[in-house]
Amino acid sequence: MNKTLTAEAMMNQIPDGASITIGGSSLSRKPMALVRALARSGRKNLTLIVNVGGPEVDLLLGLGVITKVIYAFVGFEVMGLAPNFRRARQNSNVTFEEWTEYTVMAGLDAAIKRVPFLPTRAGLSTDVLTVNPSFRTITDPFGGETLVAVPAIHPDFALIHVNYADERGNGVILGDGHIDVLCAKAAKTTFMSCERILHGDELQRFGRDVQIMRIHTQGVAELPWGAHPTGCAPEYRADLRHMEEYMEATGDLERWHAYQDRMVWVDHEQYLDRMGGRESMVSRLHV
Amino acid sequence: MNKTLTAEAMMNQIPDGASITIGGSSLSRKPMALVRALARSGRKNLTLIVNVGGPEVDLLLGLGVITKVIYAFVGFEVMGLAPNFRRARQNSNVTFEEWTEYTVMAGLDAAIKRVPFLPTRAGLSTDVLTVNPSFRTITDPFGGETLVAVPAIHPDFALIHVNYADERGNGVILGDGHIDVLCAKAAKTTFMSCERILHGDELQRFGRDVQIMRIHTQGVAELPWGAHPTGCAPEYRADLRHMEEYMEATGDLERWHAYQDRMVWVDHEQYLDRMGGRESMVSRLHV
Amino acid sequence: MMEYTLDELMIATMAHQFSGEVMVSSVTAFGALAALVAKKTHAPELAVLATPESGMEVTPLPTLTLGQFLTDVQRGIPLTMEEIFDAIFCDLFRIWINPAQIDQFGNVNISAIGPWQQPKVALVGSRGIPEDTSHLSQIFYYVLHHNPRSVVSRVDFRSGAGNGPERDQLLGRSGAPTLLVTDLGVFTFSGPGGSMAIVSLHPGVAAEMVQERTAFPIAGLTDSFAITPEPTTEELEIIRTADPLEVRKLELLSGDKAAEKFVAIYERERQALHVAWPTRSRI
Amino acid sequence: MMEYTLDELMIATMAHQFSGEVMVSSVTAFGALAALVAKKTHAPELAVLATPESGMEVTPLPTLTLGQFLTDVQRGIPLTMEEIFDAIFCDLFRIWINPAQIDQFGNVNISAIGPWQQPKVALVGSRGIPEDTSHLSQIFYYVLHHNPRSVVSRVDFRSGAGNGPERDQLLGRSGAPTLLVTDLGVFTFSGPGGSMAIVSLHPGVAAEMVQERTAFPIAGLTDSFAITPEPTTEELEIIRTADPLEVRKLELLSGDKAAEKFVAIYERERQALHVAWPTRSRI
Repeated sequence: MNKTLTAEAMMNQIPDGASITIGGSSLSRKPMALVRALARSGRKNLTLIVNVGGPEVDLLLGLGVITKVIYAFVGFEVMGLAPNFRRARQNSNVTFEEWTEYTVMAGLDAAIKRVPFLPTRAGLSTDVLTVNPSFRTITDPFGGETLVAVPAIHPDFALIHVNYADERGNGVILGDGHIDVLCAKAAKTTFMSCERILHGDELQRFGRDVQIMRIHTQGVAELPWGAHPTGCAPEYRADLRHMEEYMEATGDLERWHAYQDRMVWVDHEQYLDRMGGRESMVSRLHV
Repeated sequence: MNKTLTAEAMMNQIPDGASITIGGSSLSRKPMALVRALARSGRKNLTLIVNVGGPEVDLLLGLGVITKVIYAFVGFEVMGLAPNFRRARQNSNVTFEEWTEYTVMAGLDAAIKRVPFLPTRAGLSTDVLTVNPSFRTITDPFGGETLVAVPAIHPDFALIHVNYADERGNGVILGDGHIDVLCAKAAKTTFMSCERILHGDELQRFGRDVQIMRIHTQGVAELPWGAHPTGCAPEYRADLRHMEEYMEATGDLERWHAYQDRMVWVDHEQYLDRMGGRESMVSRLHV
Repeated sequence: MMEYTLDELMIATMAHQFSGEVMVSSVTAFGALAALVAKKTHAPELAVLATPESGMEVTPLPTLTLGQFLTDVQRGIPLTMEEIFDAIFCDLFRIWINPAQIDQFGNVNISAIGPWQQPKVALVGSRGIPEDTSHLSQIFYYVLHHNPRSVVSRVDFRSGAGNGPERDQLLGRSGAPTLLVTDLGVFTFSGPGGSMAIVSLHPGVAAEMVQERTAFPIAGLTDSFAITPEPTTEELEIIRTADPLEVRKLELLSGDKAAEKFVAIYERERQALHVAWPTRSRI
Repeated sequence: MMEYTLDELMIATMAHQFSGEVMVSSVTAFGALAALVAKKTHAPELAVLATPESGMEVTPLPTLTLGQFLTDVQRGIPLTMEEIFDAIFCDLFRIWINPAQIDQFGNVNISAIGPWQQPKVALVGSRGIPEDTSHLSQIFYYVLHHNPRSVVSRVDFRSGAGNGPERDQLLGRSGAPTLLVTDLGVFTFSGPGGSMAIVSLHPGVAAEMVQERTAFPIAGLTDSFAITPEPTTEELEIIRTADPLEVRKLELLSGDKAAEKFVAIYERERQALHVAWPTRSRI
């Protein structure tokens, strides 16, 4: 049982119009190498589902391949607003659906638990309920309270990046788990990249850090630095200098195309070369 | 911040009529030393809430201090039926409410998530719904499906036994977690016994095996062999020879009183002496 | 052909049903060994568990008390109950369930003999069977003593949902009974109205004997049936190697013999564990 | 009395609000330092987090990128997002939230300036604020630049629920705004109809200045107010020791100065981490 695939082979399985949920959180452990492969694949009309989105949402919006985003947050944490997201929100045909952190989790969890909805108090008395047409309110059958019914979210695909994986598709996450486990379980097909592929016996020694169970994954790719420019604890931190460069590049069309040519329309090895190569990355980013 | 308490001091906080949820599973990691202390405390009219119950339910039923049991299962696994439970079910005034494994978890989780219910398909088309008056069926507001509404379970107290704890109330579980985390979070007050109390710094080195967070616990007691006669992985297995002795003792009133005198109406150190002392227990039960 | 016993025939038959990449419970010795045989022969993708709530990616060693210790000695991947139930809800879980009663429509009972409110014999409670029978696309049952008290016309209590209009309306085919293996034969629930039908009878078993030991008339009893394939040498070797103490035999024994074997296994199983799985260290 | 700066005054003031045994988020430098001051002085029971989704029982070192690395180097207890939200639902979580807008009834906004559908400025999205404002018994806000664009009459979008009839009906007092600390003073929402009222003004701040920089008339403005207590020497020492790179100052700076400091911190913070927390090994 060997589920290793190249990033390109994974993307070949994704059709136009697919819904894709992405793990990680803002500048932490986003599957950026897979996202760049998705960008290169030419797939379009995609729906993205994120909890705390960051550069992955911003990059794909900047490439014009997204028609809908479900999100609780999109931004660059200490770096501020995500420029392409901001532009698209203010002035584009992309459909945005604002959820909240727990309701995204609950929507994925409802899909996993095969129920059409999960109830919560989160969102009551806020405008999230006003602008988000997916939610309903329901009356609890016991005490008559008003609750929000969060509908199940059924992503076609999940993309996640983890520290270690084995060929069978088990994955070790050493830092924050974010919502990656929910993404992997809720999606019909889960593609996972990792810093390093380990032998199964070696992987199993990580105990409860083995958070992704192979029954939920369909493809694994070894892509060291696969989260860059976001961080991957406990190995490397977010590359804020590169994020500055990225943000500047979104400022006008010419710079944005130049950035794409240099950083997106290249394979992963070339990408790492453009970042100065692995040694330089170690010296700048290893913690 | 030191939450260490004797088992007796814990039980002094429990009033007659309290509802108590108990962790572990049948013959695995039941907080038996705490349960025996509860038995000695003289508290009565208690409600027990268990997922997979075992000797703890059986002992307390045999002592006549229980008025209601919420359970998905009560039994002794490979040893067969639990004799006092069987007797009480067939012929007593105790109220039994049969739930299922996931619905007990969902009921506790609903309490934690402060919603009056959680929906599920589990139980549909079974007689659990027929005999259990706590469940309602509801219509999903999206597609009109019929679902079971599992009401929140709000235990007054939780009793759990873990491998290690610190004085602050963080707890390490090395084997199966069973539903202990849910018990600890859902109960108003959680009392935890452990094989050994470690310094906080030492405890934190167990990483994700630290499953009980101190914000959910109100008391900690160091009670080595505190799960006996159930097992506590990875240290000691269930004492099936003692379980045989127990089951025989439930056969008539005289033997049952003798068993109580010998094994219940004694403090924990005496209990271990009656079991042949720690050295003998190590040689018979350590794995 | 090697000699074999009934337990081995049943376990091999049960093994043949497993396929695909799913978590497999090993809560009973029969279920554990069936999973292991399947994984080592035709279904290498199975993710075998140490006990239902414990570790994944283990080689089960049937035991009385050491199920979850396998997670530790084999460095199985620790699971939570939530993981298990998510796998059930996602239809990525398989288990051989051993009910006290099963009826002609595949309803099963582990809760009570007689009326639930005032049972003649209170059993254990429905445990997680309702979850299985509302979510899994394959549900497997086995019964060790096929007789009119275990294979009944109508269960006294539905711990698990069989076929019928209520299921059709509320659950569709999700969680419907797939197969029953008993000491007499192999059965489906594809007869009229989702009723029990014979797939094969074990070597030497006559259709009349099955009818005699069944509390309701079996549909199509006069048809000719296949004979259950005998276990292969490979299957027998896997079973015997993995279960040197013969925990599997316990389920078929009773009385003094069972008690004796029980004690013998209990006293020896720690040693067997350490022989089979010398301790490795964690990272 | 040691000299202090506005950031230190605000952090000490924020610290005074923490009490009890609750998880405390350290998502911003101000919040992290406030939690740390409280834990080291009057509230030792606090369970301080490395970042909201990461480890518990840590000493936060305010950083730009290393929040979750603290879990590793300090052997914090790793948490899941589920743990965090369970703590919120159980009212065992506290956080200082820094909204883009807060209004007279304590509604807050981090989603959009202008109409949500066609924003003038799209912000980040409500994140977990709706969860906080429907479950926590204490909700703390801070605003670094108190002015009519941040302390507004009515937020453009309610990311978090303030006071009013809708809250009363749907949520009761659960998640109601407790306190607001700004660069000018300390405020509650205990005025008429749950509106903003002054608790204290920072040293040197006049009530008129507060009114000028607030987009709505403040109730009881002509009353006499307390002056916010100045930070103690102990508090200042805790803040400065824990934040040697002065990450806290970043939130108040802008333009070239901010950019310069930002780079300086980013280049030096790995070293600061390793000096403060030499690596220990896991079991």
